[in-house]
Amino acid sequence: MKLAVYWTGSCGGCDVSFLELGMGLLEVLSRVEIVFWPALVDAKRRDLERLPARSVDVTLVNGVIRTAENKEMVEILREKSKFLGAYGACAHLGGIPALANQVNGVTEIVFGPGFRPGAPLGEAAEDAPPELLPEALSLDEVVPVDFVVPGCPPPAGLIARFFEAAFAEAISPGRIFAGEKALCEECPRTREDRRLTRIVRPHEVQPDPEKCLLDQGIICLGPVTRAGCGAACPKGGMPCTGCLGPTPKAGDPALAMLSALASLVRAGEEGESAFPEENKILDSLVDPIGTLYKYSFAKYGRPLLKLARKRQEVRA
Amino acid sequence: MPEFEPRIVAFLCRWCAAAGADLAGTSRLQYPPNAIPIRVNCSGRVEPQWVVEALKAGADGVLIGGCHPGDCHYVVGNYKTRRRIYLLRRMLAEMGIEPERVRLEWISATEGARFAQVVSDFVAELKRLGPLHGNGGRG
Amino acid sequence: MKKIVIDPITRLEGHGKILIYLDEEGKLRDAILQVPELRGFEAFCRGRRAEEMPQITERICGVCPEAHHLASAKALDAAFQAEVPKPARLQRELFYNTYIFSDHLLHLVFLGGPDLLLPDAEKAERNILGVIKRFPDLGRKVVEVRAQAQKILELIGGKAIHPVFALPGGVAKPLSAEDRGIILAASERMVELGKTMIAVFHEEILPQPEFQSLLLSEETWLPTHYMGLVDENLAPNFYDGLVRVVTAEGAELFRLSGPEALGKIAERSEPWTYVKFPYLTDFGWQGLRAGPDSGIYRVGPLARLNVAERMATPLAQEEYERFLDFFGEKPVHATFAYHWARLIEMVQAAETAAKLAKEPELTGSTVRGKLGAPGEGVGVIEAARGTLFHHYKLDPQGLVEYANLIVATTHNAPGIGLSVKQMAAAVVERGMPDEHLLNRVEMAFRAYDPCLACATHFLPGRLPVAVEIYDAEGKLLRRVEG
Amino acid sequence: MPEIKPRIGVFVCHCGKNIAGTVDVAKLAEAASRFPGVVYATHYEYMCSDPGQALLKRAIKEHRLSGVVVAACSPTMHEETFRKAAEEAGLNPYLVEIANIREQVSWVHSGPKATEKAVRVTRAVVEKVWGDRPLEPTEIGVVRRALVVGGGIAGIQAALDIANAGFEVLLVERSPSIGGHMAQLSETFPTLDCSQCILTPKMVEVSRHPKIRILAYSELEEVSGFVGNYRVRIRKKPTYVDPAKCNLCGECAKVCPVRVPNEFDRGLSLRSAIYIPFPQAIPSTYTLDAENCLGIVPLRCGKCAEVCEAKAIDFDMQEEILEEEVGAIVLATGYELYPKEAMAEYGYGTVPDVIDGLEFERLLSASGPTRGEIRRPSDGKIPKEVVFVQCSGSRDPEHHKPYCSKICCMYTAKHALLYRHAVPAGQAYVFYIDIRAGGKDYEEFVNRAMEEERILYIRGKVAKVFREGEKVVVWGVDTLTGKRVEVRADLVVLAQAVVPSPGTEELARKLRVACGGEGFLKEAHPKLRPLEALTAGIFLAGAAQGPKDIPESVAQASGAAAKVVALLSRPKLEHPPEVAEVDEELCSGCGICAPQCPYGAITVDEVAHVNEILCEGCGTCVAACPSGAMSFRNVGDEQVLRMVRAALEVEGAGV
Repeated sequence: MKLAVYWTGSCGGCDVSFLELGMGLLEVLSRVEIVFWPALVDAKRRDLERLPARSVDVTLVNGVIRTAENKEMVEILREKSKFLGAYGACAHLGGIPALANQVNGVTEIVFGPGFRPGAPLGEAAEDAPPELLPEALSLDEVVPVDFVVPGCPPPAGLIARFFEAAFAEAISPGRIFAGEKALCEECPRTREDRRLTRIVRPHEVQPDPEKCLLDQGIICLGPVTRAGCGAACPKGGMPCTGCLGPTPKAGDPALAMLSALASLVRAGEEGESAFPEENKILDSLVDPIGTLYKYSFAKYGRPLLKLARKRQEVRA
Repeated sequence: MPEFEPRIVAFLCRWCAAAGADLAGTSRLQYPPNAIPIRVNCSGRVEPQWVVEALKAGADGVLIGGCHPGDCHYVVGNYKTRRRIYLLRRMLAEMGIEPERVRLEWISATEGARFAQVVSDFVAELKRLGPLHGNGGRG
Repeated sequence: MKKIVIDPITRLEGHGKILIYLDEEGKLRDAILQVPELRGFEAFCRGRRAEEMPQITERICGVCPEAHHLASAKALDAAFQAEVPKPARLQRELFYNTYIFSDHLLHLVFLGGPDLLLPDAEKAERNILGVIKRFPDLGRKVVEVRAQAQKILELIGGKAIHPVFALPGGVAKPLSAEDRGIILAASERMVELGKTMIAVFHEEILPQPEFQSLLLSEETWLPTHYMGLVDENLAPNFYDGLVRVVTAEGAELFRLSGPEALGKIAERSEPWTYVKFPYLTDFGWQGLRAGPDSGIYRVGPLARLNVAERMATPLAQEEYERFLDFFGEKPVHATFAYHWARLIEMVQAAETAAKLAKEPELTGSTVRGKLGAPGEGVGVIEAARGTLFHHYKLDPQGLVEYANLIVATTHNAPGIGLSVKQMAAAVVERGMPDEHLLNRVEMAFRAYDPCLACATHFLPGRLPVAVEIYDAEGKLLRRVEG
Repeated sequence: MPEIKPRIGVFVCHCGKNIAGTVDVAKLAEAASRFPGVVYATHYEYMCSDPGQALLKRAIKEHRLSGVVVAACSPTMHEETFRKAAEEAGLNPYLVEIANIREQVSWVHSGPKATEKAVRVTRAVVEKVWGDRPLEPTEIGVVRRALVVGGGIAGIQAALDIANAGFEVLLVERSPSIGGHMAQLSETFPTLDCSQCILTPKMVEVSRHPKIRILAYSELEEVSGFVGNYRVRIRKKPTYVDPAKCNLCGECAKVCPVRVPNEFDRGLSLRSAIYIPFPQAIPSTYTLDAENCLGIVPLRCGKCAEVCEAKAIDFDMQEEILEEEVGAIVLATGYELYPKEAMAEYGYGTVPDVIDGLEFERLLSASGPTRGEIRRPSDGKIPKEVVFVQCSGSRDPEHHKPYCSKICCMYTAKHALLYRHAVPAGQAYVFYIDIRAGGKDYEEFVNRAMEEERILYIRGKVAKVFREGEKVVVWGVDTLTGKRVEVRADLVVLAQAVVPSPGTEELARKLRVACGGEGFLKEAHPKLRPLEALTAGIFLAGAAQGPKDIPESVAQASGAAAKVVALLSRPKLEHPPEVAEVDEELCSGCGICAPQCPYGAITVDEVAHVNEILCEGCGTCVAACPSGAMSFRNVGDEQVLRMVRAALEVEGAGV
């Protein structure tokens, strides 16, 4: 199987994640021909461009689409590949770097007003570093994506699941290599009192090791996030923050969870007299965007943000 | 350019707000035609995603009509909605969208006049805010 | 005129592009390393929940997330004026030394290693697969032990890559006795592998004339200052200590706490790259060049061994002495000595981990310190690639108001650029460069194990930034002070 | 949505000029004919008329319509009409929807904008029908028996009404006899007829009724199931006396060496361990109370058995657990009086001659401990001066109960009058906050009392009651004159607040029925559904739901009974199919849905389950479900979003 792996705006964790296969990696490496994988083998953009169209069986792209160059590269890869998949939360949903979409003009903030990337002194303009795109995008906003291996980074179990399917040439289009059910399915914590009488932050309490974190007032995105990691974070004493992405029918995971959380606040003891108390609890959910859209802002939050931007322009 | 006519989607509880709207009809109260009503069993059925989808799909504002506190036909549905909309409005504000564009109103079956008033006020407010879609609210 | 482009630079974490400019006679006019990536972490860290920072900032780099995770936690400890209870501190240190081991191992075998173990292999062979082909037993052992090291990271961190356990004032949960059992066994395997790697190094790598020339040749000798954390005995400490800087001549310039040291660094930026160039304010910006009077300094394994007077553990100390004997100078300016230094550190990390795994209080149940009101804090730590600073200001709600990060590869950016240029010059000397020789240029580069993912999180901090914008003729249009 | 291309028909009603006068119906029909999924669109003068419905049916057949939208008046008017018509034409009624273009368009708007809105509204409803699936109402059988919990007047009335309608009734009573508090009363206001005299015949009727089975000395253990199909476990304590054999000779009680306070007389008299609560008790038999008996195993005494000629006493009698199935449950567990302990400031519990209303009833009762003579507990003297204190523990949010106990004004007036009859020379004082005498002939009754010159009504609160020698001193303030008042009385009668009978909350938990803040059983809707609990098939009667007097309790009991009868008479329970449903392939069992449901319709194990009979279809759980595993039949998210987009589409206007 001819395999290509490429990173766009990435942290490299996705590339390292393959090593989590342990001995399994050797098995995998023995069965694939790596035609392009900057993190692992010496093959340059030129080598890639030389390849005939659709000559790569499977390409995995990790990272957010952040620069014009990212866009060019994935377009080339799309053309060269039979199957192209989003690998990891950034390519799948935009990931954490896509929270930058909340900020206008990143380079300007970085290097000061008036900064434009340019070529080295006296050299050709083409040698300038690539322009940033106005927004950080998930892979499927730029090229058609055949499948997804989700996670930040993808857990070994899911990577293995993917390679099995790939070797069996059984990658069904649109498949997401993770559970169809929510994380709670595989979470060992026990759920009893399904209502929020308070919202607390992980550093403010040391949660009971047995009980559901949500029941203890800690915002956990498990109920809206796909299973597949074995509930690693809840087992580690920390809430799920949604890196495997929303369950098939959840829609916008942030809004779905927002609805669930608001519904749970003091459920069962409502009444007009309880409104102020309810609001206080809801107000203690700080940074709703960073909390609920942590990985999915590019894919789900962006359309609304676009409207907001337009509004700002109109008003300006 | 003609005056901006805001577009509104109105999710109405069948037991109160929708009945109130009917009463406004039987009482022949005139109010602006900007709101397209969608009847639901209970305001508790309304999902934040519906509201956001409506805004994305071209609405300049979304109205949710539910029963007065204590009068919910299903006892507590309107309380859940109140909290969802409260939190949603905070989220919209953080995104830079005026929370005033999403309105939750208690309208009983007997409040035909109030229904007409609510719609008129909302239309006026949205005209003040201007189009959400920067193009006369069309698209 | 002619231009050579190497794009992308492979086998390093993140993006890089090397541009080599030749004049009409084909002599080197200039060679630059360009970093074409930018994500802008400090921008969107603003407004986030403080306790999320260890998890957000670690996404800067998936190779050294542990470093960002804990540097961030340390910054938060300071920002909340929190005492970290002993069991929590032990968890963090054990976790951290395991990471240093695992990360160095990754580089020695998977990323930079192929250069050393297969110096003359063909392009297609010059990678981990080639290494495994040539050294099957070692390959397997490495994969095995690394898996066990990752298991330690997972048991303590919740996840091996992008851990979730560190919180202001402590860690998420106590460590169980059975977990300690697993960790103890694994850490001993790590020490063994350390010994094996030393043997391999002395049998397979060091004797190669090719490598000797790389170690000792002019073109890889770069005299700069060095920075690193040291403990009270002036031995390298990865998790904690004082920031020590020694000059190119080997004199101590300063030994300061994180916040104080931060005040001694300024950053310079150029329009042709998304990485900034830090320098020591004591010397000021003397242009992109090395030398005792330049402000440019280096960090990372070699730097740490140069600022240290001894290693913290026996096996490492032994090898450290052999290392110094070989070069007969200190500081060691040979860029390729980074590899050797990495090996020595890897052994110290393994030995330290094995020691910590035996600490009785490791499984203690008090893992959260009392938190004060949120304020400002600096956290400094030695990432595998060098000194890493996290600096936050929090608002009263405990949301991030301001965040600035100076990461290892950023400190090294000037050094890397210079090494690349040196090597390019040498390569060009020997006539038209072919793939093989070009790889030499990259090798210079990879010696630093640069993590450009790390380097490209950029946003300005309090540190002064100077940007110069030139027109086509190279006339300075304007200068912006950030 | 559905794979097969829909064939939707749109029928625009003119409603005479009501719609056509404002909305351009021809244009609307024409625009509708171009909507995606629409194969037929027309307009007609009166769709609801017979020819209109005929037109609808014909079109359904001719055009093989898979869905129908009638653009007309409010669905509350004719949705049923058109759904029936469609059904007759062979189209599933749940594929018919109304677009309300009269009340919400033509009557409230004018000009072309009205037509545009009508188009958008209709367009949206077409999208809904596109997504609609054919549905069948859920059906389930009914167990034709009822359980009544509580044998007071409310329970008795409910049991009789249900039984007389021909349904079996289980009547469960905690104490050895039915009758409840009413059996303890002397006379009843405002008519002053004897309580026993009107109650006893009913009690007898119950005992004789072939359809009623009395389970006295029994308690409800456990309840499972749901409306029409409840399973109940009832624990029947042993009485050690066989009612069939017992001839009420009473010899056993005479020889019994034990003496304990008599509950029926509120402790104003003593009884033996084997006893009959009161002569007219039903079931009419003695009961051996094992707690106070010297001992059954091993037998310590056995005197009663020796003297019992009927051989009715059986020491080997065992506790029974009965498993029964019922279709409906009536809760009539009644009230109790606010306990002594809570009223220290009035000396209640410490001063023997401070008693509550029910104790005074027993003193008044001809069958009571004093044979109807009013003698005070401490020394049996006839009290010359009696103080009655109203609102004792009621209407006092700071210290006691915030609510009005409702019956006290009336029974206090009754007490004062009856006292005056019994003790012509006596003087009665009544402390009151104000008089609440809403009810037929009530005001007149209270006035009678107030006009009595030897009944002194003092408007004000009592501050303190304490003993001084033989007297009970009452300090109070007359708020009309502002003067402090001191009465040196012989007896003080407190009109104690009415509270739910002990164990009400526990029972409510077993039945998944809500209790209000003060522990009274909560009705489904304070105005519209006062006779039912939120849990379907469970009904409320009497003071368990809130303070009530006899006529109100009886009225509510009959009302609840009528509802039970209506429920049990249905051949099958039909439940509208538009309810929530779970996609078990997607549900992770996170359980966020369950607490959203006020009807307890959702249970969660590995996945959530919705009981279609209990679900009332509000959809709150659907909106709360984060994973999207919970959905709502014919109001799916995708459906609604399509409606929204269609309603907003520019071309949607078509004008």
